[in-house]
Amino acid sequence: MAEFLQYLVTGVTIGSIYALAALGFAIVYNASHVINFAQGEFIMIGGMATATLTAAGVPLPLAILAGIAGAMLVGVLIAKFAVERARNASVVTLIIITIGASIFLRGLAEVVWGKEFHRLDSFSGNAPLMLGGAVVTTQSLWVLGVTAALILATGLFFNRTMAGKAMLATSHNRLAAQLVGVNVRHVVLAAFALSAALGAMGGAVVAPITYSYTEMGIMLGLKGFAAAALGGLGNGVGAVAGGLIVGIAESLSAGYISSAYKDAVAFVIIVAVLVFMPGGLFGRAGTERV
Amino acid sequence: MFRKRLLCAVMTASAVALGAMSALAQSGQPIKIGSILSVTGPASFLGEPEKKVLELYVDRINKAGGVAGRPIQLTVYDDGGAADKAASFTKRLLESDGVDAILGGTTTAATMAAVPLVERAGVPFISLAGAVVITEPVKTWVFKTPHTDRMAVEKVYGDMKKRGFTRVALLSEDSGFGKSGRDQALTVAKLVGMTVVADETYGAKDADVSAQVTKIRGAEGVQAVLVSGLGQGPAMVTRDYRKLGVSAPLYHLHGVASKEFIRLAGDAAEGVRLPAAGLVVAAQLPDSDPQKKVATEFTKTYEEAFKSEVSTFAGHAYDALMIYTDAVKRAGGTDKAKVRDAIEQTKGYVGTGGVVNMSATDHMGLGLDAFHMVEVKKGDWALVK
Amino acid sequence: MTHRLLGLGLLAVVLALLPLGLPNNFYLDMAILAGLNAIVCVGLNLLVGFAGQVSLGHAGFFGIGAYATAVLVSTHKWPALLALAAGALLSAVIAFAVARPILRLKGHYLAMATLGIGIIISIVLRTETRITGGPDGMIVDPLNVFGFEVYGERVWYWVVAGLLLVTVWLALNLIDSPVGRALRALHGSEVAAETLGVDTARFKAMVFVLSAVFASVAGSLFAHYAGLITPAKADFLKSVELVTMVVFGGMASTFGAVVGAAILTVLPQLLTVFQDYQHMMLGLILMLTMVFMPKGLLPTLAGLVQARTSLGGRR
Amino acid sequence: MSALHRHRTDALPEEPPASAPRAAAPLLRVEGLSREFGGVLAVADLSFTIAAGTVHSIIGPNGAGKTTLFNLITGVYRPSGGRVLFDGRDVTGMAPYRLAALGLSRTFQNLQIFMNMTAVENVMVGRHRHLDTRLLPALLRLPSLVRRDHAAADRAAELMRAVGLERYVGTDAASMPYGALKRLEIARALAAEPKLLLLDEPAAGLNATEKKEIGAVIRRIADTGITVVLVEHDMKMVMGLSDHILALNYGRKLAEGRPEEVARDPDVVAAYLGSHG
Repeated sequence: MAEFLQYLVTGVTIGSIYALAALGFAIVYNASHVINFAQGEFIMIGGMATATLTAAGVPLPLAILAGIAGAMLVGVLIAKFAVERARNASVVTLIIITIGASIFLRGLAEVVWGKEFHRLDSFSGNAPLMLGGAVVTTQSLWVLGVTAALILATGLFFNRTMAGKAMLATSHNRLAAQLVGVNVRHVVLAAFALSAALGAMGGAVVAPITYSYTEMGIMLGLKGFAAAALGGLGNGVGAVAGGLIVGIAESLSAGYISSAYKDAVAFVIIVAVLVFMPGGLFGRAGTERV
Repeated sequence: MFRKRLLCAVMTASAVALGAMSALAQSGQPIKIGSILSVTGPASFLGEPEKKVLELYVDRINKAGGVAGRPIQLTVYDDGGAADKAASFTKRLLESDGVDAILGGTTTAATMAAVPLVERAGVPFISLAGAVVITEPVKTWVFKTPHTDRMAVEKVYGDMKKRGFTRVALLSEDSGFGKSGRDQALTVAKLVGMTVVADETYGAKDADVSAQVTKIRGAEGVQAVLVSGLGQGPAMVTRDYRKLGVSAPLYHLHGVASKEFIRLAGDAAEGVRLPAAGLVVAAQLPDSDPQKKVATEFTKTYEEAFKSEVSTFAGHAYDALMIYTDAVKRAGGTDKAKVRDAIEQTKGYVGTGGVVNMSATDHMGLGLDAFHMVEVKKGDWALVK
Repeated sequence: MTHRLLGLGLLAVVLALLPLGLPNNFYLDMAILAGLNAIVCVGLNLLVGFAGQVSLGHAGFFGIGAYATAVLVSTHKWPALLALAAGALLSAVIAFAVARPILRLKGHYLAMATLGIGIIISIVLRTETRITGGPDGMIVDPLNVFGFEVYGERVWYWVVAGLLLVTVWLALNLIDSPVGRALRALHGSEVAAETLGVDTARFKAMVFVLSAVFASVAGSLFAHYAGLITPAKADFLKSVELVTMVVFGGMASTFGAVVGAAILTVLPQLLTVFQDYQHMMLGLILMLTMVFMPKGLLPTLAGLVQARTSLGGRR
Repeated sequence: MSALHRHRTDALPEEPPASAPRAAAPLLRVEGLSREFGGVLAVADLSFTIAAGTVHSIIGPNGAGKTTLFNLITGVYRPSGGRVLFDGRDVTGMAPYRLAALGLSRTFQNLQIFMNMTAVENVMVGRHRHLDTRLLPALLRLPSLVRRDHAAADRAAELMRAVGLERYVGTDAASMPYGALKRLEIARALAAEPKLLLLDEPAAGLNATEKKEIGAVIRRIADTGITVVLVEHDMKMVMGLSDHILALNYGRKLAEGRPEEVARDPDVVAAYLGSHG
């Protein structure tokens, strides 16, 4: 039982990061119908900036903010100079463009921050809490709290603010949104900025758990994509659920089946689900119009 | 493609010393040394100092007139910790760069990937990696400078038994070194009467090993835990180990004997024990130790040149370079077969890793005496008495 | 049709003359690797470029071929050609098994599913240490065909060049046949193809299996040639690399796939002169090419030439 | 003119469909067909028959369910209820490619041209089920396959001539004008040698001259014995071509019968003709 709880805690913690990444995928997908393979690099930027800036003596909150700002700037630049210009390109071409962006960003990070691992201390001490025999580190609590707050804030943004509603409208019907005066290009830029901010914040809170290094975003990003597809592309709630499902399944199978196959779990789940539900768990199975 | 970073095609010291012009045309030819190191990737804190040391000492040797009047031309490629890249760079060194010898292979995997190629090409090859499989069975052209993982395991088990532990849990990396270490740990355990009560593995690039540590925590009667890995992975293990509050003492092998390990693991590293060459505790060695002078001098040079603390890995590279240049001098040139024979005849070389006495049956030449148990105390290495 | 043979002839001439311009074995090595990549890409292009089905997992099949060869030849001492065929068969079976359910998916979901399949294959190869040697891979014996050992870059170059020509010939044949038209048709409009009698599921599965077999054969040869195979050759980044070659060279252009494979095999080597900046350069080149030439290199250049000479009727 | 006319007619399928002699038996029978989308019935309990060798039009305002009906008949959508019988066989829910093999062919309201191919290749895809579609002969380019392919290309060119597209044979479909593409779809559908041809708004978006030409093409197709089902908004064309008309509204049958009967039907006038003038 203690073991099960321990796996659960680990799973929910890492699942939260997947959820943030998946939410980022969903937001960008809604606004532009692009799967942004550079999403993982936003996480990396957040983690690296926070780790290196705090090491250089910058206070933690400031370092996190700098990381988020950096990621948002990068996100907007990708949207403006790559994605917008290739609007009408095929799915594969857009995938290659965002993968090109992620290679570029990793290369840039290597130049700016170096290739070694960077350590970031837990935000509030190392004394772990005990929860029914399971150890819960304070950093896990940070991850959970920050993720919950971000998801809540994102939800409020889309449902309560004018800007959020405009973005939502664009995702439902681009043309109609345009007709009622929504600037669709700004929506795409905002979506990239928002998803970058979510990713970077996730990177900052997870860095004390995983270390930061330039390649940290690759697997986190891919699993975030798997989580987003699991929930149904463009479905925010589905993305969050998908992230948690992937995280927990991964941790449980690492504990009870095989730790070596941990990384395969997310992909086994997504392939299996897509075979039976081609639109993901919460996606609508669309009918082609002819 | 994206990973093929032969970043460091560094051609150091190719500037031919003007003084060498007076020598014979033949002897003015540079000695071409190639090197494949894991300057980036999970083993970067091994490969990076190795590269710096090779560059530093090649430069010094060239400034002092080279080896037998011939300058050294060094070519370093970074395999990023990937065996396939190590193989293709080895090919490049042999085919395109036409080197006289290869030093390196930071990791066991890189070394083993290069072995068939150098054996076929017939080029002297001195590895900087730890696993026993590199030199056992003996391969004609392959030598190594660090202690083997078997020696490390023997040392660790010896220390455990001294503290009264007989039940050990293993946590091994899935890398070449990690696997070899695990094999040795299992084999040696039977010989010395240790019981392996848990046997888990982790990936070199894993971001989280808490599931494995949780399993070890739950295993029956664990008295001590031995981690078989190198580079950054063990630091990750160490942090998760402390995080989950496991109380059994933690041991590592000699693949983490660098201050970088302590920096990455932070407070979690306190109390970790591992076997290491005398180099990292040079100042604490008794004056009678033959290594003390070499180790102290090397440490001084390294720390002055790079303003960072010395690691045993830097020492492995230094030893390899010294053994090779010494062999060239004795062989009277770079003829590959002659140099190979000369390396095999190395006797009484005092290096950072210990006193080296090679033979036709021993292509490492180190004894257990130069290997010391060290413990991390207050963020530094302390010799275990 | 004359266009077809013209291209093939041109490629043959280039392949025949290329070794004269290569100063040493290192460059031959690059040419061989480019050739092996090109074989995979010509097959992958049938799937991605002509049939319009994304795959981000084809390195998995490359890996299956390579490991089948490594395990069967080096561990079980099978004859090399038999092992190569066994690998191709295994790839075909796996591809066939997943093809129907997976290829019902569209766009990003298909990308996700193929990516997943590829990653699962690479993780299996990485984890089944006892058979595959784990992350550090395994050593592979040289290619031995009926007692004749293929060794050395010269020999390998001609083997790979010959095979590439055959691959291109097969691909060109296929494209200009009822099967090829069916593939292009289901790309153009799946529903229209269906209502004209094209069993789209069958043809998608067919081309998926075919491209997997091409990748597998190239993988087997790569394993022999490199002498070492690691799971990195089957992982996501390798899959992306392959698709990038296809898209970069030009989708639905067989010679584009060859050119893309050649450029993107050589480019990283050339970029090493930028040292620490090489990854940035690579990413930047990929992005800019795709943003400004979304159709890929060869079709864009062909379009420019055509516009210049204003000759209609491109095929 | 008449020579040209004859030539064009000759290019159309020579033999009348096999079912033609059984003139009394309906070629297509639809029984209680329904299809819902998210709770809304797009086609509701629809039954009708189409006799072989006739031109049959389906009319109705936008959203009446005409295209959905086509999609149900051709297997693009699966019905929620009811049956479709083609040539005496129950083909309900059968995959489109299998229906095509039975002799069903169609065009689309929104063009579904293979823009990645030349015009003649588009039409050659229509010959798909008459060609050797095995993988190995294609890879090896066996002479027998090449021979049949050449024949198919010639036949496709003939069909293009028949619909007045002779000057576009080698052109990329993507660079052809809209009106030509409409006719290309018809040529492509004919290449399959169908018994039943479903045309979804063939005249939509065409100018008066083009409409006239396409009307003539349809007439000639019908004259060769192919059964034609037409969805069309252009009443002049519908009245001029049809033997039989089915009027739909909200997925239900409004009226059915000979053109002049349907045109007089008060419901039809109210629902459809009224709104379209």
